Amino acid sequence: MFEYLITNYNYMVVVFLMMMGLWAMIAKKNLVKKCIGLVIFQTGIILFYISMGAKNNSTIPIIDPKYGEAAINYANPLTQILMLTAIVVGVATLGVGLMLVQRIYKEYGSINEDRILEKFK
Amino acid sequence: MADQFLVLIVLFPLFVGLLIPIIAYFNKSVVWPLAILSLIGSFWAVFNTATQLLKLDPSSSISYYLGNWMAPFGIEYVVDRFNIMVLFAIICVSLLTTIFAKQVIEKELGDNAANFYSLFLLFITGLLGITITGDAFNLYVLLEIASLTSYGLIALGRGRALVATFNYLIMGSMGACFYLLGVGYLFIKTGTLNMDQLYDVLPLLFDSKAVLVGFVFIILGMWVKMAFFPLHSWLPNAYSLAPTAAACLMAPLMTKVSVYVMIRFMLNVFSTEYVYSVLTINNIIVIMSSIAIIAGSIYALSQKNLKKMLTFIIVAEIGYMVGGVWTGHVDGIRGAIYHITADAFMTLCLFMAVGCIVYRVGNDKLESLKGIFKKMPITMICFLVGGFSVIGIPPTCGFFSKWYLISGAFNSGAWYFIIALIISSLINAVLFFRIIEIGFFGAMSNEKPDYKSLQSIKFNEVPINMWLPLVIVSMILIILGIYTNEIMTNFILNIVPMM
Amino acid sequence: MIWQFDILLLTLVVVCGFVSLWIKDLMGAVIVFGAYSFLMCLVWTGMGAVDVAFTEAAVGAGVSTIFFIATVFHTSRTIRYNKWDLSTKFFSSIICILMGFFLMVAIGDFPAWGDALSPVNNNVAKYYLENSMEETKVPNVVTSVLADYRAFDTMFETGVVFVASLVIFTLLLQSDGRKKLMKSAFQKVSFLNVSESLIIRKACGLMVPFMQLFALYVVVHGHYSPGGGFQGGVILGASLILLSMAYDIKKVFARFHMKFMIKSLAVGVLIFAGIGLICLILGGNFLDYSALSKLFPSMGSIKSRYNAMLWVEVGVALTVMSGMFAIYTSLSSNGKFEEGL
Amino acid sequence: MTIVSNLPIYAMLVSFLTIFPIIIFGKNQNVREVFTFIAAFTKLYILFNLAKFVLDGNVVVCKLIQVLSFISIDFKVDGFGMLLAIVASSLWIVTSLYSIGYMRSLKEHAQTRYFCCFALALSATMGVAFSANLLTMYLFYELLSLSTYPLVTHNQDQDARTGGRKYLTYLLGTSIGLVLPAMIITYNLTGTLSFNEMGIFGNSIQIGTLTILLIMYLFGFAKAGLLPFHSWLPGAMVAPTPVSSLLHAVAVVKVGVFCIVRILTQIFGINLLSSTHLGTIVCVIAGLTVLVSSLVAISQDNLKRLLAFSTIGQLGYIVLAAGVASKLSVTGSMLHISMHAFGKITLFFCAGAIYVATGKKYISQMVGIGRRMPFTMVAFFIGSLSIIGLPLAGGFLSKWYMVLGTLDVGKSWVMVIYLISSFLNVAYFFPIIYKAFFCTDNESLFPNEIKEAPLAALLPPLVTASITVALFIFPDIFLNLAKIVVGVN
Repeated sequence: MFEYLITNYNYMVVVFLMMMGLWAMIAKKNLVKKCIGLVIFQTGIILFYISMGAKNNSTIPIIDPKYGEAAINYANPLTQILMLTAIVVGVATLGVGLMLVQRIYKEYGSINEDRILEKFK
Repeated sequence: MADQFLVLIVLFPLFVGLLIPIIAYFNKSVVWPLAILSLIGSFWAVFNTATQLLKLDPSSSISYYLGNWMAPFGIEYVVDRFNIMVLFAIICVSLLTTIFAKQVIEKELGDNAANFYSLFLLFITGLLGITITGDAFNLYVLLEIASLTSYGLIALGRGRALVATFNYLIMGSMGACFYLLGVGYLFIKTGTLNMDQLYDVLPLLFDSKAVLVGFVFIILGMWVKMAFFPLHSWLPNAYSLAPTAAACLMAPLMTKVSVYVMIRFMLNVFSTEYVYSVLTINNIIVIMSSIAIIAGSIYALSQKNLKKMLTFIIVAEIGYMVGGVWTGHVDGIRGAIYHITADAFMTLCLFMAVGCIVYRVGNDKLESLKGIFKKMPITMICFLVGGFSVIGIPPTCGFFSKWYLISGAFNSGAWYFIIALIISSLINAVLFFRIIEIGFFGAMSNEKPDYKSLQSIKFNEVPINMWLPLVIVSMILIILGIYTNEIMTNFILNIVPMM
Repeated sequence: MIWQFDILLLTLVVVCGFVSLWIKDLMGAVIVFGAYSFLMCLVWTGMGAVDVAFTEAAVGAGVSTIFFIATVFHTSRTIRYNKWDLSTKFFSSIICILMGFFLMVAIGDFPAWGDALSPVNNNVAKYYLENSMEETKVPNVVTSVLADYRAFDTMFETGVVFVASLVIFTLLLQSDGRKKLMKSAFQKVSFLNVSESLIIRKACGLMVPFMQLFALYVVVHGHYSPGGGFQGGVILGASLILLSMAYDIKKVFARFHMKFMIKSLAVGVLIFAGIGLICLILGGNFLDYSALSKLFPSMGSIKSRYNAMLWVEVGVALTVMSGMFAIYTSLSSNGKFEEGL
Repeated sequence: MTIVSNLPIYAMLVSFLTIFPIIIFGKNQNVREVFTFIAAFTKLYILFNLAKFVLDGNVVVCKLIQVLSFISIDFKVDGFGMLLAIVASSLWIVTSLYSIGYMRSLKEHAQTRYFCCFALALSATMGVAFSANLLTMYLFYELLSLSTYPLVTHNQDQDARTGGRKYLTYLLGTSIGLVLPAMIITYNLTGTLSFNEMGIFGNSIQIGTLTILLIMYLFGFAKAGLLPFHSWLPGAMVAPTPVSSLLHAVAVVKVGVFCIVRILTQIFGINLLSSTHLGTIVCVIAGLTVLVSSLVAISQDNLKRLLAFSTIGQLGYIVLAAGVASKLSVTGSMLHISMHAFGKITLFFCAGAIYVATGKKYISQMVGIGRRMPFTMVAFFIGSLSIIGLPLAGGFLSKWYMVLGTLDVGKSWVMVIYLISSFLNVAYFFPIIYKAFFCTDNESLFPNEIKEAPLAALLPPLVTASITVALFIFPDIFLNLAKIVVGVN
């Protein structure tokens, strides 16, 4: 059990983070909190990818004659590249989201979903 | 040069999309012709690819290795008979919309027009890329390009568009995240992102739970993106409040491309064996889509606003396609695939016509359509052709997709799906004939016919570059319908493996 | 990887995430969230993903925290209105728990954490590690995969930054109108809003050149060490952000104004895509850098790959720098471009 | 023998293409109507050319385009289709003439649209008549529904709106809701939709499925007006009289029964109907329609509504005869399509002529009108003779064959239906004629000097009435066409 916990701890954290993020995206009424939830969700996924690319007893994926040519000595580069992309995409989405929050505040004077909906009525 | 057409499809709109913000500082008037030129270039590339492809064996595909790195290591572009059809639909829709949109964009957006065109072209780039790519992660990046541009395009709309966009952003990001998560679950078991390689590796892993979760999340992500009921809540507001040009482009394409991705994953990444035999969730999903169809139709019936009504029709149409694919019978899948193209043009036709009406009348409330038949006969006739196609009246293409969908449902015993389809057709008939009635009869509750007021309505059609694309689309609807058999035998027949 | 350390960090990450969602004060939440990102990048460093950690440190802990702060600054800081909506909370909890359960179940099916023999680490990734040196002469495999093997992804990723900046510009312009903006931002220079703190200004004046120098180093040296276009670009952007925070947003605009920003955004992506296009014109596939050796016969195909990657990284850095700065200025000035934070 | 020819397509295109000159010359009434007549006569000429082939025992086929893997838009001209085509196109000429008289004398609006839709409806009718498979038939059936909508709602007032709504609801609702699924199911069961003399259902299909399909088809083609999907027909009486005559005699309802008879004889097949209980189901549904509608007709005071219910009953006859499923009765059923068409159109023309001349719609107001408008009422009398099925009018012949048919297969209870309903027919027609000729008129009803309607409105009923009589004496063309299909000599 303990073994299982250790070997899978970060996957569980991933799931927790994603649950948290998703919950915030759906249930939170404050738009900024929704954005935070979105980012938490995204970092959860990034953590997931990075975790699957980690190797025991390995170093960073920069080929160094000191460690030799064997692939087993280096962490997985592919997942890292994918996640670099995901981070940049995430921050771009966040920027657009926050900009929308600001404009919504400007037009409706609130960043609370319920209150904005009330103003429509 | 000859073998570069695959990448040129994407490059034309990409480059012009990037150049437009720079060019607009010098000369704004060249932006529109430039955008059209780039799309014509892209169309030319698609056309050439298609001619190359049609010379080959029906089940073969053309691959293109970006950066000349072989498939699993680099990113691969693949064109086969499935996505060439979707590519055609995308490029035709975007070309026609761009021609159509000139006045509308100038009227609605003013100073922002140049940036709008840039986003517009990048959105098209994203969709073309999604369709053509053979790499699961590349698809995610392009999906995000398409999504971000669509947030921008929608937020430029009127009224509550901002709030609608924010909702769309949250839901859309959620969908993209689900997709990425699903790809991650596949990736952890297979170590590859290339769709062809996934197809080869996955059969060994069919009993893996991780693969199941991966599959479910990819499908779920696409459901969010395509607004499958009950995940549709973002769509109606977003599309009805968006600027006309953006709605004309997005409503036909975004959801259809998501459906395409779903079908692609079901058929070409997971196999039909996995989807229909290993998993036994067909019936549940067909029931869900039946509910989606009926719910979408009923919502559409309760709308008083033309654009909003159309958006709910889209929700119902999504149910058609999802249900059709999941019936698990060859006919249903074929119908769904055919319906991707058909529905893209149907939706385009309707949205364009509404765009014309809004351009002339000023709003899109149902009661402002009084006597519109006399005022804008060309627009209304095209609108009706689109409407007939949605209802499913031959020889428009909507009839033939319905034919295949019902056949598929019948053969797989999904009678509830047949009933849902029929009910939705009937409701659509009511919807469109309500509009015919309003447009034909003028006054709403006048006891005596007021012929004078009818005669005083003047012919007031939109400019030619608006109605001509509309006429072309409505012709396409009929032509597609008439040539159903050709499309089926040349394209769709070979995509769907016999089961 | 030291598992005790990892577990500690991960637990802290979860706690931070939870706290940032729980606190009512938005500014506090945002600050805690910055800490969350920072801890997260420590976790990733621990797993050997230095490039990602680098980016996250710059993007997550740095720039996006500033974005959040700018937004909170321009909207409202406290959550005043809070209706207890039980059904939504209940419903969403059920959805989340279902999803969590579903995901948890599949965890048992994963290869163990850190298993060097898992499919992920062997299939394609192994090829990159073993052949990158030979095929590109770039020791940092992340860079070679990013800028060459999967360069097409990276190009569109840069495109995403472009699109996001463009969207933000366009939308904020829509609310104010271009004319008013130009006047207020570039003609009426008012000194009233200039920040007062001399210490900060001087410190920034000292720091910024070094930051930019470091950023350039990160961009150029990405072939050999962690870093590259993204990280360097973000740091460059951050230096500009720092400058505009210490002084005034107008001061930065005077040197680096909006027209230029949009252009450099586009130019960055165009450099990337243009290099690809040149390859295509020279007879290779799109982004097949080895075709460039036809243009410069002195370079072999490998050397030309190596050099092309450098230029591509410069393009990325340009776009990311302008992108980050553009988003910051738009957000911090609420679209008016008059005063920052 | 099978002849491949494009003539059927030309016959369709003639009226379709007329739309364009009609729109172009919309402002100039005379030129516009000249084009209508040119098209009508050309069409009739083409049809007679085709009829030569058909009467020699040939089948003319042509294929337009393959739309689904085993189904194409196909045309086949056999005796039955020819019969409908000739009836419709010859009556088009008469109706056009009548329309001119009616529309111009009442100064109706939007006449261009009216003539356009009329031509389109005729094209659709030809399409139905010549279709070689169910899909083609369905296509033109829908086209007909849509193209007649502007005609039904021609007045564009509240009544027209209600009537039009009812019209489309019933016709489109049933065709989409019942025919479309039935057709797809049929295709999936049999793999074909082409009409075949032997029927297309093999022995392998369960009788329960067939029963459901049969009922879906019967009610799906709501143009045939079988109970309970009949009420659009009286509702559509808001249309101008030439349109009503088009609906009732020429195109719409005839297409409905044509479709049903086609399906009964060539999808199900006579053998299948007579050997199973399917035929009985048809007889029961149609028989009920006949009796109920005749009873309702007796209580009507509005002449046009009375004629509408009478039409429902007569359509019931046609379906009933097909359901009896003997060769003679099917011949009778086909023959009745043409006989009833000429008879009923005469009646409608008369009703319209009365309306044009006097403005009267109700039977109770027509006391003594026979003396004022003798020609019209004589025509009316001949028309009603034909409907009742008395000698000297064409209707007698078709009823004769129908009754013979029932005796042939021993379904004598069906004959009882015929007899009762014929009595009912007498009961609702003869009082009108009695009132018109033999009652002394009330001066207050006709304050002004009433004369016959204008010539353009008077001539058509006389022509059709004389054709009705002529058909009794020389029924060869229609009888031969019907016999060729069924194979009776």
